[in-house]
Amino acid sequence: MPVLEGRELRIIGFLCNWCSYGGADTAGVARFDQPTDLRIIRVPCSGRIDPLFVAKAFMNGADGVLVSGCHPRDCHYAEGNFYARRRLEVFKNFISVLGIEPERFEYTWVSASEGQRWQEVVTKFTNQVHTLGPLAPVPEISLDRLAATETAQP
Amino acid sequence: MQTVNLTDTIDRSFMEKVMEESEQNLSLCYQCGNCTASCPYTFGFDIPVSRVMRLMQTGQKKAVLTSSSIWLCASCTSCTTRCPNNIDVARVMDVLRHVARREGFVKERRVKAFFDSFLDSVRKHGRVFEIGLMVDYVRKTGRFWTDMDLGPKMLPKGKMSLTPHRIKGKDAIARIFKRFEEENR
Amino acid sequence: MLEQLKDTIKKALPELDFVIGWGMGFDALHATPLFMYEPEDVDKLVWGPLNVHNLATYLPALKGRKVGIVVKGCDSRSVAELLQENLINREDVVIFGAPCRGTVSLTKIRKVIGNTGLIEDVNYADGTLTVKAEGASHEMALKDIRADKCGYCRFPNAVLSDHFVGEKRAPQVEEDTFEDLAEFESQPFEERRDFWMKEMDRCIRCYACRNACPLCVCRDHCVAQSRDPHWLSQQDGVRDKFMFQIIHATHLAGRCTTCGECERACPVDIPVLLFKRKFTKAIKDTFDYDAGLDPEATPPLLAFKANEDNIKEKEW
Amino acid sequence: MKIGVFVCHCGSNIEGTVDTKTVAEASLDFPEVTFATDTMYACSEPGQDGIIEAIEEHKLDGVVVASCTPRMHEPTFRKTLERAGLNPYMFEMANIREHVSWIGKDREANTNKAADLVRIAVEKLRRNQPLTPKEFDINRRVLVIGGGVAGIQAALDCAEAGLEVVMVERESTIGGKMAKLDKTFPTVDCSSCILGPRMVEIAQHPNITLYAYSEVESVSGYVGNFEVQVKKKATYVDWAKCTGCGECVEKCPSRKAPDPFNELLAPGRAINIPFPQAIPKKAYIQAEHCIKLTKDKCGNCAKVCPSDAINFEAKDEIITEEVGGIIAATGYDLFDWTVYEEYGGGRYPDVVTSLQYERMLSASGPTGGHVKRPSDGKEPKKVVFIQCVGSRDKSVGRPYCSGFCCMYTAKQAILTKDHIPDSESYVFYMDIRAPGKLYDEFTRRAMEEYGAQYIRGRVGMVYPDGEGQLVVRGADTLMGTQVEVKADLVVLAVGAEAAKNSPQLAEKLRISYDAYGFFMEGHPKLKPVETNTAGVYLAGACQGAKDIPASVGQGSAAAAKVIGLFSKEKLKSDPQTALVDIKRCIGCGKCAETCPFGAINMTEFRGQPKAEVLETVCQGCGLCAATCPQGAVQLKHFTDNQILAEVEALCRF
Amino acid sequence: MSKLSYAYYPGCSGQGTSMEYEMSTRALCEALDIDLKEIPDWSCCGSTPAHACDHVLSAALSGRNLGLAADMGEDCVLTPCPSCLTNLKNAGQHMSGSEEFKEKVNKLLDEPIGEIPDVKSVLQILFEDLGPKGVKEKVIKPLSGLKVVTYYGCILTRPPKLMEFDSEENPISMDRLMEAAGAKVLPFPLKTECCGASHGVARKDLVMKLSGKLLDMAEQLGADAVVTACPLCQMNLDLRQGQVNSANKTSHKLPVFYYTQLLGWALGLPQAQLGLDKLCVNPMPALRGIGKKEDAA
Repeated sequence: MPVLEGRELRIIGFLCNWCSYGGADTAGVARFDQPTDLRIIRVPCSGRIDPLFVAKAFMNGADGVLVSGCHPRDCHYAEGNFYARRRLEVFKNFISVLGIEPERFEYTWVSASEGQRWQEVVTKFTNQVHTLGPLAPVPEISLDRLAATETAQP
Repeated sequence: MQTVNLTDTIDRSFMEKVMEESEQNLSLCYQCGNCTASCPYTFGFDIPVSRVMRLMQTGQKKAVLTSSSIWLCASCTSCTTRCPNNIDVARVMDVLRHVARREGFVKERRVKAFFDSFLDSVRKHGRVFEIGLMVDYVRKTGRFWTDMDLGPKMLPKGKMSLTPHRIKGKDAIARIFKRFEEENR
Repeated sequence: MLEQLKDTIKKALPELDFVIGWGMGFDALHATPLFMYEPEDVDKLVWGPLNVHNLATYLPALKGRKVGIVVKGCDSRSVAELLQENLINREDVVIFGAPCRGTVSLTKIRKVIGNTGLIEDVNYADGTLTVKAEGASHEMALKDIRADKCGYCRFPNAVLSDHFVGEKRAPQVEEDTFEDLAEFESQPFEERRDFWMKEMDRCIRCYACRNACPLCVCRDHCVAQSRDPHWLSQQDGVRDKFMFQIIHATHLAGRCTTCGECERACPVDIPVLLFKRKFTKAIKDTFDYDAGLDPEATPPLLAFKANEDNIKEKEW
Repeated sequence: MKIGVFVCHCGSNIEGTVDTKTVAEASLDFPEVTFATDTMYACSEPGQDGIIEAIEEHKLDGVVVASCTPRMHEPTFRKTLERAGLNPYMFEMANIREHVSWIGKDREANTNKAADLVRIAVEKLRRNQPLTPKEFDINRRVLVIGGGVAGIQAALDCAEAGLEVVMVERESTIGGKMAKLDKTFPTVDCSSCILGPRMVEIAQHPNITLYAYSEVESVSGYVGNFEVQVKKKATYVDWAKCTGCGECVEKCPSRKAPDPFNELLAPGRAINIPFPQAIPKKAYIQAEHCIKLTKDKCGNCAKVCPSDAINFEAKDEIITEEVGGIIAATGYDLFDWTVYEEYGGGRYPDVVTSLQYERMLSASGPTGGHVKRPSDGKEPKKVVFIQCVGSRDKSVGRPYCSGFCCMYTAKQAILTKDHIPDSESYVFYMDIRAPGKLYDEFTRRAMEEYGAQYIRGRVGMVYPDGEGQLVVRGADTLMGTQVEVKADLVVLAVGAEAAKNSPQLAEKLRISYDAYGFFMEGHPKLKPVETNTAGVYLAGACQGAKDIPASVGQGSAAAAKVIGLFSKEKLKSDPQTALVDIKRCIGCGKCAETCPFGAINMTEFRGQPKAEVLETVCQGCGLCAATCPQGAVQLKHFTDNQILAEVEALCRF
Repeated sequence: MSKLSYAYYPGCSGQGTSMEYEMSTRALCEALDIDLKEIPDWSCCGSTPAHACDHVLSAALSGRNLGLAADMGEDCVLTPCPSCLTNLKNAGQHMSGSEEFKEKVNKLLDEPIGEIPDVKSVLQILFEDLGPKGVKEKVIKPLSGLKVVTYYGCILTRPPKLMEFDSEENPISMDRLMEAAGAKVLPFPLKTECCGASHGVARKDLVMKLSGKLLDMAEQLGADAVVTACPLCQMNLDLRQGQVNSANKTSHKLPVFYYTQLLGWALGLPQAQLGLDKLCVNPMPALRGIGKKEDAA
């Protein structure tokens, strides 16, 4: 099933297992209402996140990508989020040259105890992406063929 | 004392209005009483401030709006300063005065009369004209003896001007009041 | 100066398997890499604005052999970077440097002289390049046909060399202000996207950009062709071609010295260097780091600080 | 591959806002899904049996359960698969409860999202490989950090079970906060009488090594094999020689040093033995107050010491201990109440903390158990207790209830009456929280038998009346008015906060802590003494404010966890580790450079440098996988292809 | 240090009942090289009666003055009066925080407000920008032996989130300035208790009790004088001291100074500039005592 046409945008979250995934769980346990757009992919650590996963998501048609890990100094693996912070920061800078608004990609830190913070992050990010609207996916085929298929379809 | 029928008397729209205008969440109050403990006016209040907050939580509109307390509150902000839940209680009291004024509940007529005289003075002159204000207040309340004893102390010191300070912008001030009245009609 | 360079190489040659430099190619306009094994090979060496190739690209494959390499300033940064990444050994490489006055962009020359077949003669002197082709003579100011990267060159002299010949030149600019990027990014996001869609659509997926890159060291195991991991399909569509450029640029983040070989090698003139320029700027702004200056440095993306100087924590 | 999908109702927890039947039907369209159903409670016995039956009946070789968070039941279902004869790692979960049904009420959107989450779980599962854990040896020694009552209990239980215990205590004596107390509630028995013998046991137990006046400097390694650096701070007294005779303390001329054991009620000496029952009963010098160490004069202690134990040249020392498990029992500290300027902010000597009052009541305290006002030494006749100072107060950043203040305040009110029969006690409280065994009865006794005057309301301000007393102005919300009490002494029931430097210790232990610095338990209900880091357990108030019985209970519980862990022959490592594809590896060493655990070695293979993962050391963070540009290092179960497939699954449709 | 310069909002009472505060503030600032640029044609901030009536009206009355100050090109407005301070600050903060509110306010005004200047009390500037040290350097007639209590009143530092100055429970700025001027500051525990405020007219009984308590405590501590920073406080304690005495059957004769008067005195400013003759309770016995007690001791 796709995202709900007109209501939801495609927002992908990469969350570290120990802090942010737990924080999202905490938000759930506390029944903190959140927008439904976000789909979460669980990874062990924000350090596992190759920025290219984010790029891949955008290429494939994601409208927004959110990465969340443990707060700096609190990484379950001691240092993963420190590396992630540098890589993701640089990558966030990078995407503007591609023509992707940097606001479509955020990375942040939410601990397992911060259910409320998670709710705020999700709500704020979802709103932010909705303000920008959908991002056209990059065509899987060449522009000629795309034009041909588009004219072929009524 | 009588039984308060909570089913019938909770006025939720009133609660919501006060919460909206004051931007304060009344459910944060857990009735610790620190506002009452801190309020220098508790001795003069008919309903202590923590109880005003409680009455707000149970939507007891009339009890709140007919109280003296909301008029005697001098906005000293002791309650706000010490509230463990960071509620701006003084602002709630302010809003209750606004609502009471709008809806015609005025328990402390003299206090309101003083406020009105003050605002009339500002409206007329742009700045407060103290003697004019006192004369107006006395006229409004009929309490001609108010602070009569202070006159002899002040006048010789030249502290009270017998004529208002005129400012160029006094019409601008009058327009503020006029627009305010139009907005709130 | 060229003679001096030749002498230096000849002196060092006995100790080396060979020295890589530039020689004349199939015509006077096109220089080509030159592998000098014998002193007479050295006589074929040329030096000038036509020495466009970054010869450092050959080095990783030659690891373990003792070779010499002639470098421009920009090339030397690639060597430094390869050293930093342990892809070559310092003791195996002898670096010959000379001051560079900038190289030409053959694309720009083509725009002036047209797609002509036969080049009859090429001369350059005092900042002017004269090309005779098909009977016509074209005189071009070097600065008009200069490769873009030379416009913001900060390192005309080798940053690292065993032999440096000639007088060191002052840098073209003190500070790279990334005006090219600023100009590109003055367009709205949507126009940037549209631009790349059209550019990437033109890509013929020849991977010349990758093959020319001195720091693309995966070679046979490039993720562009692998199934595990399976980053890209072989479909001839905009998406995979665009993604490949993003992968290339991302893998070079903090490593790329913006030598420009990717863009130079591109047969359809897609400005792919812009991607790397963006990363380079981000790295510079965030970590005040330039790749390829210090073989001993730890690149910023392989390090961290508990409290970063230039990364603000989000307030939400 | 044949995949079965089980969509859990979780009663109405999921079914309430997610159409599980529709989700199951939608799953049948996903690749390789051959069976899908909704189920009432997947984790229940019939639910698990249903999964096993389906595996057998439909010859499934992978299972997706869409239910709650994998942080809760992933281990449960992995065991289910194992029982059905499948590799437990051929399993994925879709979290459609915490991440879907509980955070929104839109049934259509939720159902849709739930199906999406199942889709990514299926795509990931399709690329899962069966994994087998490696076994490794356990070092059967345990480190207990903190020598308060929780740590003491944990250490003794472990030691009695035959384990070797290393205890590290920050202060020069163990005993923690409990050693400072005069009496304990609700029995009013003497604190040091019940704690003292247990402290002695610590000192005498052959299995226990005690490092007092020491701190944990760093921790490395992993469950079963930790390496811990302990910093023994310089005491300037050779404890091997010190007999604890106290001669040095007597003769020390520096008499303005702080006396932390007595909560700074009275000044102490630069060389000090905290209290007569201290364990170890050894002297230590507070360097910054020692005349010899600061001005190179005096040296009296060295002169009078009969055993020649003083050593002014002493330095901090680092000791390395290897252990297999760690129990953190670092307790709590008192909230710094001086932010309450309305109570004088520390300016009025007769406003004291509850713990200071405890020292006043204690026979071993500076007043010898006679309650005297700090200002003039007079016996107070009217004592006012103010509860919730630094508890349940958002305005000072302490919204939580400290839990034990109601009880100890009742105790102190009772003791006040015992000490001063003609005294009156007033207790300002908001709510009485006394849910323990015999607790409520105890607070009732304070009121009923000891006449403590309980007043429901907070105190707005305390100020000196200028005649030697303090005016306490509060509210009595039951009476509905402001009240004032003139007090001789005001005792603040100061709340608990996380022990100083808790976050720093948590970082060393790689465990989580909450916004207040309390350590996070593995699960608020089901894993109260575990942490998210294997082999690290919690005991006592470091996890959250708690009283003595609860701390002791948790001490035993943590010990039981360690004993259980060590009862295994060998430990199994999590097989979700990194793996190097030697073909792709170009030997650049970036993975080894960034690995936080040193789990990657560079080796040679046919003359080429290659990376190699040490499986039992690898913790599975995947940093190497994100670092390697060649994609040569992959994290098992979180491979590039798996994550790419998940991304693709979310974007394609 | 470059000369300190601010927009200045005197407040209505400075034209009447607290003219000595106004005079002494100006004289003091001039002596300390602080340039006060009076906002041209300023109007009343609305005080308590306005905010008790409506927050938008109140903000508009205050806002007009903020707008005038911004027109002067100033980014900081000073006022001596805590009540004006509260209103101006509240208006500014509320408008900066909410565009919607700002719009409502602008609807009432002739000229919409753009930039919103900062507002501070004169006391804050003296304490933070000049500092007790800066004052001390200029003292030529130290207030030796003068025992004072400092009374800040309820709203000079409260609520802390609005005022962002000094401590809300135990402010010390005036203490330090008084000490710099050589006075002995007694530990007054009721520094921020309310004096009864504007209820003097309509509910005198409240003021009698509250101000009475303050005077009792000051007397009990052995103060020679009370030092204030608020026109309303000063009026309740000084002008109404007689009323308080007869209502409470006390016989206080405590002079009640504005802190600016005492600082001016210590700086050796002429009495006429300080308006000491405007005080109701005769301050001269206390002032004459300065230095004497110390000589005796």
